[in-house]
This record gives sequence, structure tokens and C-alpha cells, in this order.
Amino acid sequence: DQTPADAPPLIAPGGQTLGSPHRGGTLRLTADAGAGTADPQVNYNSEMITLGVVVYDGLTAFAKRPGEASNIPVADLAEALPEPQDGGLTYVFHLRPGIRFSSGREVGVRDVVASFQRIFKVNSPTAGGFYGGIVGADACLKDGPNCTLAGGVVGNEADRTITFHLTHPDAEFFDKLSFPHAYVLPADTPAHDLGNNAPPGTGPYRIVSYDPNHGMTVERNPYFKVWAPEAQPDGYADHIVYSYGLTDEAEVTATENGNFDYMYDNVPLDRYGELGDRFPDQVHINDIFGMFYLIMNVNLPPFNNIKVRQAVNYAVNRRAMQTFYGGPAAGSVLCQNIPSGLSGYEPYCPYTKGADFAHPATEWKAPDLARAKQLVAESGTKGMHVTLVVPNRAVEIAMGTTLQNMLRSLGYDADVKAIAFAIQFTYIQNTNNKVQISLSDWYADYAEPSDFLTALYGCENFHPGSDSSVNISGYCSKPVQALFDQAALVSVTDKKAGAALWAKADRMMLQDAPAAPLIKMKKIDLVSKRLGNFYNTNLYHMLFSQVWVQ
Amino acid sequence: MPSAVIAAGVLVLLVAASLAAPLYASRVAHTEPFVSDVAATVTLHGEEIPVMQPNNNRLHLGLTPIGPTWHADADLLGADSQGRDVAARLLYGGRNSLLISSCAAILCIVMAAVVGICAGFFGGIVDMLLSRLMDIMWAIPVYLFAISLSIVTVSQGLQLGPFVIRSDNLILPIAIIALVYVPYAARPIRGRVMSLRQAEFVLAARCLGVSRTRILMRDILPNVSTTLIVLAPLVMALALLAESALSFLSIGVQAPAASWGTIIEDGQGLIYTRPMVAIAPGLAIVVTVLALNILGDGLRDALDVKETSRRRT
Amino acid sequence: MLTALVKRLGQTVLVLFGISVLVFLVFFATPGADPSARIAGRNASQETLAAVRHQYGFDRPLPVQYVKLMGRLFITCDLTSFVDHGEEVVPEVMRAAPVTISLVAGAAVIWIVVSIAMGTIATAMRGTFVDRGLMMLGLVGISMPVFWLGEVTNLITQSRYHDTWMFSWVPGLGYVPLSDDPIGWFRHLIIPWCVLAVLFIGIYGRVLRADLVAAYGEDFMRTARAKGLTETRVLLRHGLRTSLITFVSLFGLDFAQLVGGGALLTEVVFGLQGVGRLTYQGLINLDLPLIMATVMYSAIFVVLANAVVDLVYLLLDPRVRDGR
Amino acid sequence: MSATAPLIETKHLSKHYQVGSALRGKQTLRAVDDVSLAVRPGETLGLVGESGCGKSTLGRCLLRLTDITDGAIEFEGRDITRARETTLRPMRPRMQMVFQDSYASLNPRRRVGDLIAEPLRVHRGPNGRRTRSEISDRLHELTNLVGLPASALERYPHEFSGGQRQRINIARALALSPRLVVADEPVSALDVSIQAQIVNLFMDLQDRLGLTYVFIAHDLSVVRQIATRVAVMYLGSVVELGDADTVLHSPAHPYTAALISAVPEPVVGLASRRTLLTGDVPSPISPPPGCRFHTRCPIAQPRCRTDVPALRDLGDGRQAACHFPLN
Amino acid sequence: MDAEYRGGDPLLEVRDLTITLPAGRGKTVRIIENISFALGAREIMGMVGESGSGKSMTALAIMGLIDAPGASITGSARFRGRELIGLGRREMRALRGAEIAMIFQDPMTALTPVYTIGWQIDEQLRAHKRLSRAGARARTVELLGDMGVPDPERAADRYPHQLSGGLRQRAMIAMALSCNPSLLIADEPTTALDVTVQAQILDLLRRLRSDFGSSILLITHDMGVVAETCDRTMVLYAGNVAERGPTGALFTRPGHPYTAGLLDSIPPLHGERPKRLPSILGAPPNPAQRPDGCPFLPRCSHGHDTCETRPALVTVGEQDVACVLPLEGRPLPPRIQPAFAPTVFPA
Ligand SMILES: Nc1ncnc2c1ncn2[C@@H]1O[C@H](COP(=O)(O)OP(=O)(O)OP(=O)(O)O)[C@@H](O)[C@H]1O
Ligand SMILES: Nc1ncnc2c1ncn2[C@@H]1O[C@H](COP(=O)(O)OP(=O)(O)OP(=O)(O)O)[C@@H](O)[C@H]1O
Ligand SMILES: [Mg+2]
Ligand SMILES: [Mg+2]
Repeated sequence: DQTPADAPPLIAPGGQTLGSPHRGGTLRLTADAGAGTADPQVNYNSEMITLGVVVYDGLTAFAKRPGEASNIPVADLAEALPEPQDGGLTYVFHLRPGIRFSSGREVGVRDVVASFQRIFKVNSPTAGGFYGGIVGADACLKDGPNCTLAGGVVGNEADRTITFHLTHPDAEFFDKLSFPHAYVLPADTPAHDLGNNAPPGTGPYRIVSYDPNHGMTVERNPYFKVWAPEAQPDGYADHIVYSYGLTDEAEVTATENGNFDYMYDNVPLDRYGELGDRFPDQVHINDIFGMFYLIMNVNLPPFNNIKVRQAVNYAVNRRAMQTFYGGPAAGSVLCQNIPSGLSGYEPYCPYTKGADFAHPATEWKAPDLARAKQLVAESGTKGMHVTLVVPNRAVEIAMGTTLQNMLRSLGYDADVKAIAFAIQFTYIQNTNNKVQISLSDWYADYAEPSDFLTALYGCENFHPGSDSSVNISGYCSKPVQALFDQAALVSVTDKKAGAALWAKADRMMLQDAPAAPLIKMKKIDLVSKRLGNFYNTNLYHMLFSQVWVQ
Repeated sequence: MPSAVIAAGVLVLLVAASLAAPLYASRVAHTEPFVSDVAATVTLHGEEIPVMQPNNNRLHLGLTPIGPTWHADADLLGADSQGRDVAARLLYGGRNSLLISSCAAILCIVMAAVVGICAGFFGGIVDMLLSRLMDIMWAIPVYLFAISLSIVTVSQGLQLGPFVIRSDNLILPIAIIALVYVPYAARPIRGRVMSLRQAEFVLAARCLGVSRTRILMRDILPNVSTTLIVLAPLVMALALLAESALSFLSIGVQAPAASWGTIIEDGQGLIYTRPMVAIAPGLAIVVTVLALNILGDGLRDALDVKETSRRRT
Repeated sequence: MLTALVKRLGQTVLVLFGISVLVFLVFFATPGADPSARIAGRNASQETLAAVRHQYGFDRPLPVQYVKLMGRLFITCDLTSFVDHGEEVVPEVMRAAPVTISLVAGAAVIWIVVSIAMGTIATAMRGTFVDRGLMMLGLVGISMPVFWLGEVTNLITQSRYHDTWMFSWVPGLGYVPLSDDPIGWFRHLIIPWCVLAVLFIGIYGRVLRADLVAAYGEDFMRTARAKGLTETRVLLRHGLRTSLITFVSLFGLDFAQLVGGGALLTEVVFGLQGVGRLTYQGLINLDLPLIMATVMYSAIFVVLANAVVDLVYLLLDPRVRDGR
Repeated sequence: MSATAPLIETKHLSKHYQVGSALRGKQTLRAVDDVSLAVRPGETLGLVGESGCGKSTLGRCLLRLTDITDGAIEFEGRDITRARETTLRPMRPRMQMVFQDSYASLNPRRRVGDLIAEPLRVHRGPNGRRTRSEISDRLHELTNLVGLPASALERYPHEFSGGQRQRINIARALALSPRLVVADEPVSALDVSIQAQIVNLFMDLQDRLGLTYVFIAHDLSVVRQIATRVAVMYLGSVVELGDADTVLHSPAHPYTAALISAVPEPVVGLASRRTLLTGDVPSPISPPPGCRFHTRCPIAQPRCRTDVPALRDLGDGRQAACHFPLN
Repeated sequence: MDAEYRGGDPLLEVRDLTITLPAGRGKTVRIIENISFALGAREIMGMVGESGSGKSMTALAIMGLIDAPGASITGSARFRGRELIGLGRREMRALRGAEIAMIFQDPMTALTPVYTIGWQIDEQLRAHKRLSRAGARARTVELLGDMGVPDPERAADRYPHQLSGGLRQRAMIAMALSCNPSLLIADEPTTALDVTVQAQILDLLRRLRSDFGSSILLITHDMGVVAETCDRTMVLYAGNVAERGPTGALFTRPGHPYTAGLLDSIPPLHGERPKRLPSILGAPPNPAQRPDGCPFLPRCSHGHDTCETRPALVTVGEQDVACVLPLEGRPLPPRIQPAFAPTVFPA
């Protein structure tokens, strides 16, 4: 039996590591509800993905290391990260031998190929976005059930290689392969959404049962052996049990009382003081790639006027937004589209008191209402009716109220409307709903600037009349789009040059101001007293395999 | 009926206090209860203190609104998570809550009276259809309706002929609450009308050649009025409780405006640190509902006298 | 007899049909409620969206969708949630039912016992301050919003005074099946029971007192007293027994409504995964299959309860039995 | 219309109710069964019988206050058997009713003046719609007529005693100067001392206004006092019909005889002379076959168990439904 | 002992019974004023009077069943020499149903609708006697049989609503008699019944005296019922005794104008039909607005000055009369008894 000590325990930033390494026991997790299907190729919810990373593997994986190091893809089921060939159009992976699914079967080349076909067969949400660049994906998107990806993903059983052919070079190809939807599942996994029945995986754990309204039980995968501790280390706890059903408030109380070791949901704001006073050692604060931003519809008045959008950017009190999110410890003011920690980030803030595009500041200081009012006056849109749509959650409503005050002080007849959280995000995307301005949050799928730029403002992501149109502002600028494309292309070969281009694109877009970035969020994790070795990865929060319980 | 008189007094007091909300906010508390201001300060014992108090613990996480100071000019009942004076919002909230619930109660009683009287008086197929309709209404989840309506009204508003109802229009919660409790109120009315229909004085009226409509208006309706009057405070109490849920679903009272329901919802998130934010409007609801019920009981007793003065033989 | 049954059944089907059509229409009339994009996932490509739409049949005419939905709900019973894709809603409701029944049954026992005690004591001491005090207490119970009361109770028992001797025995929120751990079951539920019962204690206590006081004026009570029976016997065997008829009919409907999901707020506040919470989940996620399943379940329960109440009426009241 | 033509006449009138719970199945209750009667102008027909024998139902049928199952009714020579409410409405002023329960028949929420004026408001007078002053004059006339103080008009029914309430009822029934008044046990609920006042009032009014009464009562002595003719009902049917004095002095039907004999009279020492019937009135849902009275009849013969006796003329202006009439 | 009672030791002796009830706003109203009477063993005494004259109240006071809050009962009611007014609850309960039983007007509402009549009779038996269930039921069936209920065994298992009015009243009587009470108070036992059934029940009541040896206080407003059933009669008017005495005397020579008026206003069933019925003007006074003097004064055709003070009961001949006329030497004329009814059925 291998000890998990193979992966050196690392001290996570924030709280303390308690106790000594301990293998065994049950890790008890709580969340207010399950998070959809247990099919890892379909589920797109961070709650499920966080658990999935200790159950499944792809050819590559984001390194299971604490902090920044976890942004980087490393070889997982593949022997090594291959060098791109054909100028970034071809990748050849060698599959590691001797790895077994929790069903006992060894992972073979055909499992890998089938898994990629399955992405399209089950209409995986990222099928188009992430894997549309594979040769043959077009046909698969049109006719999922008969997807072969012929010529796109080619397996060779004899030398255990899998060759990918892309239609165009992709700097983020490894990121996409590391993404959970590209997990390798047994080839005989049914080609439909599996619902509550999780398929076998290769990670240290396997899902024994799942009921999205009651809970989930996870136990060790008996066939697991560590092959690359960086990609998939062994776990400490013998069992992981998820219980659903408590409200966020109740989750905090229960975790404080030691009934659970970790709560998935965000700690409600009003409990922060109590946590700081009584349980500081059990709280861990970590950066995540998530932000709040105020989206303006560039096709609807008054926000079809660039001056108005800039005015909003000048007027918005980012500090107040930060306060509503829990103060400086819980989030940082965000002035630009690329948050810190990503390539392309540069300290840069044109929209603050005493700054403009000619003289940008490095950080946000205060709103510039006078300037904003002047811009509004110039735009001639004063007095128009503006409706701000926010999701009906306490934090967003508080932010919305303040933003409404801001819009009113700019001279607009402003309303704030909170709509059901469940549909808020699809609702604001659809141009038919004529949403003028809306508040939303956004989380990155992986640590690349494109996830904040191309995804949210790329022309290809604007689909009028569709519920799926993440370019909510409807922004599409030829020069900016050209920069996006160039940055993506350059990044394939030269990350550094690419970063500079991303930064340039960000600055250009900021001037057009299709949105007003507000804050970058942090994740505040509350754990039980007995949980040790808190271990945070940037993308997937606490890594369940690396914490121990006494 | 001294208890009923006291209850009526309490209600009058509540209404008066709510009406005086602007006075309280501007003259006494010197606060602007609809503007969130996280940087605001209040003066207490000559000392300036921030309304949103930073947590000076190791983590410096979050801000906690000031708790009850018990000084009318400085956040009497404390502040909410947006730094707004809870006491002032409570008074403003009373206006909306009382308005919505009383209008809803009246509307509900009127609709229930129409339905109950038609079902009870005409009987037969009319009764069957109306009763089943009531069953359907009773079983429909209100909140589904509310969520849908809130979404419909958010952007374009609800188009009703020439009228556009926006989501902050108080007609919406009033109408929804009224509709929801129609089956509840219509049932006893129907029963009462069914027994009245058999009453000898209705037979007497028919014998006099009085038309059905006139019998309905002159003989049935006045006798149902007792039932209606007794039901009204009960429905109003229920409406008060329902209003809170609807406000949460963005129907009716919209942020930053307040109602007791929305304040409870705000307070729900503060219940562990500043329970007063939720407890105060909760108590306001309890007191109002209590007073309404006592008033209802008193009314019933008072109105019942006439019916029972008849000596039992 | 048979025709009456058939008629009743017909009306029931009519009601269920009406409710389902309304729920269905309301759902699809809601802008943004189209589940395709939510099922497809954030940032899904248009092709994926179209594929999902086709796969779930959202591109079919509404009546076809309705029939399919109803068929899967009632006939094949394999209707799955839009949100938790593989989740079959019918078994889910069935799994949630025992939780709700545990909650409601326990609360019912409490509210019946306490309200009967309250009603009879108040009647026996009518006019005194005990009577007035009890009735006032009942009113306070009626006036408290249940979710508020639940939160405040949680605040006290789970957080503020959880460490004191008074509430240290209170387990965390949630549910333990009776078969697994009877004592745990009891300890988990006792507080939710009380909170849920408070409202009904108020209502039933007051209703019972009113009925009992009215019964006091009845001739048969006078007869019973003239027989030389003790006051207690007169009150309990004659007064209470006859007043119980209203009580029982009220109880039947309330019980059914609660078992059908009416205890939604209590379940949510106390983290009990019952039918009410399921309804709540369905509503906040706008998950039509789940909403439909819980609403239909609740409606069937209410209709069933109506029938049972009629039956119990027959048992309790010999007059009704003979159709007089 | 000739002088002897009946004001109201029923031919084989029947009224059946459907009763019983849905669960146990419906049953037919024959409240009134095959009744043929005629009431001539100016006379008083007394209708007697035990509780539940169908007196009130018959009274209501006469005025078409309920639908009729079978048979026919003519009022003033006009067939009103199937007349609709709208057709009947113009005839209502000429046919009125006074009810037993003086309280229940007055809407407790309306003032007495309002109640009495109701028929005046809904029906046109001889010169069109009545004016306020016409109505008020008529109200005072009516209160005088029935012996109510003028102040009564402003008060509510519950402020009056039973006797006064019955006067209000009578005033209302008389407001439109009807020809026919059906009085359904108008004195049964009253104390004896008040009962006499009301009976006198009825008789006075008949003298003064030439009214025709159908007077329903279960008290034989009251019926004897007021009626010119008497119809005795048993289980929905008329068993004896004839001149009041004749019927009550020498009854032909054994039931009538038993009824008379059972009346307790304020005369000491009479009790021993009673002829007691045994058993109770059978249910109208399952009436006995043959003569309906045979189960309690002291002189029943085997034939009574099978043959239904028809109402036969006995010569002296009397009719009885008995195979073996007395006298 | 009042002048009128001439038997041995009375079974029940009521003296100056006064019942005062609160009438709101701190006022009180005297429902019953200084009523006295005595009832001998195996005697049937009638109590007549119009509705509201206080008949039921008197009976309930004797039974200790007045529990209206604020009610005050003064005077005395001795049963076998034992004071009933103010008797402890427990002692009263032991008497009630066992020694003194009561039956009520409407047998439909006076029986608990949800229990079989057998159950209800058993209950009374077992409340006072140590009897097994089966023993109680046997006695119940026997009693029902005694009351002339056909097929008593099955009747015992029926619910009140399943029985006809007559049978229900028989069940009530059986229940009242179940413990062999020495005093039976019957509060309008036949008012809700038809005449033919009423005759049967009255017949039954009369037989009780011989079969069970009970005394009966028969409350009614029907002079005919009294004439037919009672040995002695007491006439109540507005909470006061107007007249009392042997029934025969009272009917032939009524001493009080009210008694006379009452008797006259009953339409005769035989003989001459009066053109108009003699009637008493007006209506009985509301207990709260009772005149200070003779309560009958406002309606009395003989009223004069001396009636302004309340007249005391005086013995005139066989009766006691609360009227000044006999004392003033102007007694009412004797009443002409109506003719006897002919026998209709062949013997
Ligand atoms: N609306 C009705 N539905 C069903 N049955 C009825 C209805 N009205 C009367 N009956 C029944 O019809 C029969 C005759 O009733 P009706 O009231 O005419 O009797 P009655 O002679 O007036 O009796 P009473 O002296 O008690 O007034 C009774 O058995 C009664 O129960
Ligand atoms: N609980 C009570 N409170 C106040 N007044 C009462 C109460 N009970 C009876 N009374 C009044 O007492 C008076 C006598 O009532 P009681 O019932 O003894 O009359 P009664 O002679 O039995 O009349 P009836 O013939 O109607 O039964 C009536 O005026 C009645 O209104
Ligand atoms: Mg009748
Ligand atoms: Mg009485």
C-alpha cells in the first residue's frame, strides 16, 4: 500500500494545517443540494467537478498542487505532454500502461478515443467551445449519435498512442484536455447522460452512490495506484460523504459545531465576523478566477453610446461592491477584464478618480462622479429609463441597490429587478429579453486570459435570440477581435508574446467599455477543527484527496 | 369587548406610525433609509462610529452592521447589511405591508364573495365548476406563479390591454395574494350561502315575487356580510405573511423599498449576528396579526349578538 | 354508490388535469424558463443547444410535450429532472415522502395532544384568565411566520445556546431514518415538530374551544350533566367527541396538505429532505418535472385526504353515515 | 269566473324528493302523493296532520315555490303547473304565504319597514311604480291593519316578540292585497295567549278583506276555530276532506278520529277516554303498501294491507280515503 | 310548608327560590322570583306558563345545572329534607341521575348524536351503580322494553337519529328512570312530538307513578297536557307563581285572571265555536322590565290600584293565588267546562 506522503504535504495559504498526516477516516462534506448529473462529461458545475477531480483522469490534468502551480496542465494518463507538431495542429499522446478503472479493467487506447467521441454523443456543454477545434468535430456537433471524430482523434492500440488533429493551432489545447469533460471513461460507457450513475474512473476514489437530493458516498478505488503524484496523488480519507439539504446558514453552524468537515457553499456574509472571532484557524481564504461585472448591452440605448458606458465605469463605486462581498479580505477591486494571476494581467486602471486613458492609474482609488456626469450629459441620454437586472441573492441585491443609486445619480430613471437565480444567467444572455444592463459573476474554466476576453466579448460568442450567448453585451469590435485572434495564435508558440497581446486587447476593449469589471472574488472556506492539511487548488478549491481528518 | 378595542387601538397606532415614517426618518433618525451607504457613520454619545463595523479579528473578514443602539437618533434598532437604519425601514415597510395586505384582503374577500355566493346560490353545475376551480387554485404552487410573473414583469412588464404592469407595481402582490386565498375564503362563504338559500326568508322573498338578483343583493348578501367581516382580518393576517414571501421573489415591493417581509428576508442573512433585523419585523407581523385576529373575534362576537338574541325555544 | 364513486373519480381527474395544464402553461409562458440552455450548460455552442433541444423534445409543439411529460410521469414513471438529469422524479418523491411523513406525523401528534389539552382546559375554565391566556397564546402561535420561528429556533438551539446544557443534546440539522436510529430520529425531529406544530396548536386549540363552548349550549350536554356524570366525562366523552368531527375534517385536510409538501418552509429551514424541500428545489431551479411531480403528488394527496375525511366523517358521525 | 269556481285547485298533485347520501344511494321520498283539492274563494281550508306528513310541502306546491313532480295546479283557472318564475311573478301579488317560523322568515338584517315595503317596491301598483309616499301610506295602513305600532317600521325583527313578528309577516303578505293566503302553521310557535290574538287577527282580516285561506296547522282546535273546510293528511296524502264541523265532530277516517281523540284538552278527567294509537308514523321513504294507515289503524282489515283506498265521496260533502269509514 | 300542600313529608320542597342572572353592564336580572312549592311522593305536579316564564330555570336550579357565570341562586330547595341549593358538586352529582332525573323537550338534540341510545343509558347506569358492561346492557334492554319500545335489544344499538321522535323520547325516559329516581323532572317532554305520539308518552308518564313509584314534576305550556296528567298544577307567570292548586280546582275555578285567560284562549275542540277567541292582550314582560307590582297588571282586564304592589300568594279554597281579587271579595267566576268529547271508535 502506497502512502500518500508521496506527495509532499504543502502548507496552504490562509488557515493552519492541523494535526499530523492521517490515512483513513471519513471526510464529511455538506452542500445545500446536489449539483446535477453524475456524468462527468456532462456536468458543468463546480460542486461536482471539485469532487470529480479525485475520481477521474484525463490524458492531462491541472497539476494537483497548491496555489498558482495548480493552473498548469501536466501529463496524467498520458506519459508526458507531447510537443505540438505541424505548427500546433497535431499532438501525439502515449498512454500509460497498467492503469485500471475502478471496475478493474485496464485503460486502453480505445477508451480514450471513445471518451472523446462521447463528448459529442452526450452533448457535453463544452463540446463546441472546447473540442470543436478537433478535426471531425463539426460533423459530430451536427450528428452527435454517430460521432466518430474520424481523422481527429486517432488511436493506435499497438504503440498505445492517441493522435489529435486540430483544424487550427490552439494555445489552450492542454487546458482543454485537462478539463473534466475530457476525462477518460471506459469505452463501453453508454452514450447518454448517465444521471445518477457515475461511470467508473481511474482516480483514487470512486462514487458509490449519488442522490442529488440526499447525498453522495465516495470510497477508495481499490485499483488505484499512484502513477504521477503531481497529476493524481493518493487520498488520505477512506470515505468521502456528501450530505445535501442544509441552507448556507445551517451549513456554517453545522461545520462550526463539527458535524461536517467542509462546506461547499459560500459562507454567508454575516457569518464572517463570527468566523474571524471564533474560528480563525478553520477559515481559509484563497484566490479564485472569478469576478463580478456589470454588463451593458451595447445594442440598446442608452448603453449603445460609448460615453454612457464609460460614464458607468467612472461612476461605479468598486469599493462598495467589495464591501458587499465581504470587504478587502474577501475580494479585491477589479478595474480591468483580466484579473491578476493570469497572463496578460498588468496593473492598469483608467476608470478611477484622477485618471483617464491618457493617464491610467495602476489601481482603483475612488469613483469619478463628476466626469461620469459630464459624459452622460454629452451623450444626451439623461433621464432615460434603465432597468438593472440582478439575480435575487442577498449580495447581488445589495450591490444592485447601490448600482441603482449610482445610475440615478447619473440622471437615469433607474430600476433594479432581481430575478430568480436559476434563470438569471440565461435570461440576460438572450437579446429577446432586451436587458439593458445586468450584474453577473463569471468564473474561469481554466487559467487563461481568453476565458475572460474571447469568451465574454468575442464576436463568435454573440448569438442574438439565443439563451446561450455568453457575450452578453453583444460587443463585437473588428480591431479587438483581430487582436484576440492574434493573441491566441501567438500564444501557441510564444506565451510571453501572447500575454502582451492579451494585455493590449484588454486595454483596447476597456476603452469601449462593454462592461464594468467590479471585483475579483476570493473563496472563503470553512472547515472543521479536525480537518488537517487544507489544500487549495486555484481552479477546483479544496482537494479532497489531500486533506486528512483525525 | 375591551380586548377588541385595544386591538383596534394597536392597529390604528401601527398605521399612524407607518404613516409617520418620513417624519421619523428625516426629523428623528436623520437617515435616508433607501440609500445603502456602507461608509456612513452615526453619532452615539458624542462619538462618531461607523455603521458598518469592521471585524477586527485576525482575518479582517466582512463588516458587521451596527446593532440596536436604543437611541432614536442613531440606528435605534441597528442597521442592516447595507448600513440602512432598520427602525426607519420598519416604519416605511409597515406602509407597504399594511397597504398590500389590507388591499389584498379586501380584494380577496370581494372575489371570494362573488365565487362563494355564485357557487352557493346557483348550485348545481355552477357550484361544481367553481368548486373544482377552487381546488385547482388551492393546489397550484403560488411561488411558481410568482417566479414566472416576476420574470414576465421584469423587462417588458405585464401587458394587460392598455395597461402595463411593472414588477414593482403593488397591484401584483395584491392580486396574487388575493387570488391565493380566494379558495380559503370562498369555502365558508359558499357554505353560508347554501344554508341561507334554504332560509325561510329567502323563500318568503320568492313568494313575494322578488327577482333572484334582488334576493341575492338584498337578502343573501347582507347576511353573508358577517362572515365576510369576520374573514377579512384573518385573510389580512395571512396576506401579511404571504407578502413577505412574494417580496422575496421580487413581486411587489422591490429593493430598495421595504416591507416587513423584505426586512425579514434581509434579516435572515443577519440572524446570527444582528438578529434584531429579522426579529423586529417579525414582531411587527406578530403584533399586527394578533391584533387583527382579536379584532376579528371581537367583530364576530359583536355581530353575532343579533343572530343569537333570538331566544332558544 | 358506484356512480358516486365514478363521479368523484371523474372530478378528481379533472382537477388533476387542470392543475397540470396550468403548471405546464405557466412554466412555458415564462420567458427565460426554456430549460434547453440550462440543460446544455454555460456557454454551450449553438449546435449543442439545438441538439439538447431536440433530444428533450423542446422543439415539439406544446401539447405533444405535455402528453409526453404526463406519460412519463404517470405511465412509465421514468420522468427525469431537467436539472439533475438522471434523477427520476417519481422515486425521488417517494424517497422524500418518509421524511415529510415523519415530520408531519410527529408534529401532528404534538399539535393534536396539545391543542386538545388547550381547548379542553380553556373550555373547562372558560371566562377565567387561564382561558384568555391560552387563547392568546394560540393566537401568538398563529401569528408567527414559520420560517422566521424556525430560524430563530435554529439560532438559539444550534448556535447561541448550543454549548449550554439546555441545547447541547440538539443534533445538527438533517434527518436520520427511523429504522436506522430511532433515538436519533427523535432528537433530529423534535424541534422541527414543535416549530411546525405551533401554528396548528394555535388554530386547533381555538377551533376546539369554540366548538366545545358551543357544545356546552347543546341540549345533550345538559342531558349528560343531568345524568350525574362528572364534568370531565361530560366534557371529554360528550363534548369533545362531538366537537372532534370538525376537528377531524380540519385535520385531514391540513395533514394532507402538509404531507403533500405544505411543510416546505419548515423542511427547508431544518434541512429535512422531504417533499416540501423537493418542491422548493424544483421551484428555485425552475425544474418542471420536479415541480410537476411534487404538485401532482400533493394534489393527489389532498384529493385522497378529502375522500378519507369523508370516510372518517362517516365513521365519526352516524348521522352522516345515514345521509341525514 | 263563476262564484263557485275554485280559486286554486290541484289535480293528482305529487311532490317527490330525492334523499339519501351519495354513498348509500338515493331514495325517493314521497312528500306529497296524489293530492286533489280545490279551494273556493272566501273559504278557509284547514290542512292538518302530523309532523312530516307533507303539509308544508303541499303549501309550497300550491304557491309554486317548489317544482312539482306530477299532477297539475290551477290558480284562478290558469294552469301554473309548469309556469316559470317570470310567469308567476305577476301572479304573486294575488297569492301569498305566512310562515311558521316568524323569525326565520324575516331577514334579520333588514328593518321591518323595509321588509314590508319589499313587495310594494318590486311590484307595480295600479298606476305604475309606486312612489315613496304611496309606499309609506300603505305601510302605515298595514301596520294599523295588523295592530303594530307605527314605530315598528324603524326597528329590526329581533327587537320584537314572536306574536309581533308574526304580525309583521302577515302585514308583508297582505301588502299587495292578495286573494289567497297560504298560512303555514302561523301560530304553532306562539304561546297560547298570543296564539289566540293571531287567530283572531286572521279571522278579522278575512272578514274585512274577503281573503281565501289555506290554513296549515297541527293543532286541531285552532283549525276548527278558523277553517270552514278541513283536509286531513297522512303520509303525503289527504285521507279525509270535508266541512270542518262535520269532520271534527264525526270523523269518517279512523286516523282523523285518533287525531281528535289524542288532543289533550284543558278539561279535567278526560284522559281515560283516549283511544291511543300504537306505533309511529312510518317513513315517507318506504310507506306501507295498501292503506298507509293500516299499520296503526285500530280497525284495520286484511284488505287494508293490499288495496289503496281512494278518496271517496261520503255524500254529506265529505270525502274519505278509507275502506271502512266510521259513522 | 305552604298552605296548599296537604300531603305528608314532601319529597321536594322549594322555598323562596330566586335566580338572578347578570344582564351585562353590571346589571342583573331576576329570572325567578321567590318561587315556593312542594311535591309529595308519587305525585305528578304540573308547571305551566308561557315561554320565558322561568319553568326550565326552576328545574335546572333544582338539578344544580345552572352554570351561567355570575348566576346567583337564593332560597332553598329541599329534597327529602336535604338542601340542594349550595350542595357540593360531588354530592349533587351523586343525587343527579340517581335520585333526581330529568328529561328534556327535544329528544333529538337532548341525546348525544354520536352514541347509540343503549350506550347512553348504560353510561348513566354505570355512573351510579357498580355494574358490568353486560349487566348494564341487560338492564338497559329491560328498561327500554318497559317503556314500550318494540324490539328493545336492537333499538339499544341504534343511534338517536335512527329512531322516531316517540322512540327517542321513550329512550330518554328510560335513561332517566334507569336508576329508579324518586323524582323525575320532565321539561316539556312532549312539545316536540305529534299529538298521537304525545298521548302515548303522557300515558307512559302516568304509568310511571304506579310502576316505578316516581314523583314527576311535569313542565309544559300546554294546559291540555296538564289537565290530562297532573294531580296538582302550578302556573308561572314572568318568574312568579301566579296560582297553584289541585288541577281539577284550578281548571274549574281559576283564581288568577292569567290562569283564566290562558284557559279561555284555547280554542275549544268541541261544542260552540266562539266567534272570536277570548285572548289576553299584549305579551309577557321581559324579565328585565318586569313591573314592580303585579307582573300581570299590564295585561290584566281586572287591574286596579291595589295591583301596584306585588300581591302575595293567598289561599283561596283549594288553591293559592297571587292576586288581590279574592281578598277583595271579587273572585273570578267559575269556568264553564267545555263539553265532553264523544267516543268515536266502536268499543
Ligand atoms: N327539501 C326537502 N328535501 C327532502 N325532503 C324534504 C324536503 N322538504 C321536506 N321534505 C320531507 O318531506 C316530508 C314532508 O315535509 P313537510 O315539511 O311538508 O311536512 P309538514 O307536514 O309540514 O311537517 P311539519 O309539521 O314538521 O312542518 C318530510 O318527510 C320531510 O322530511
Ligand atoms: N343563560 C341565560 N342567561 C340569561 N338569561 C337567560 C338564560 N337562560 C334563560 N334566560 C332567560 O330566563 C328566562 C326564563 O327562561 P326559561 O328557559 O326558564 O323559560 P321557560 O319557561 O322554560 O320557557 P320555554 O317555554 O321557552 O322553555 C327567559 O327570559 C330567558 O330568556
Ligand atoms: Mg311544516
Ligand atoms: Mg323551557
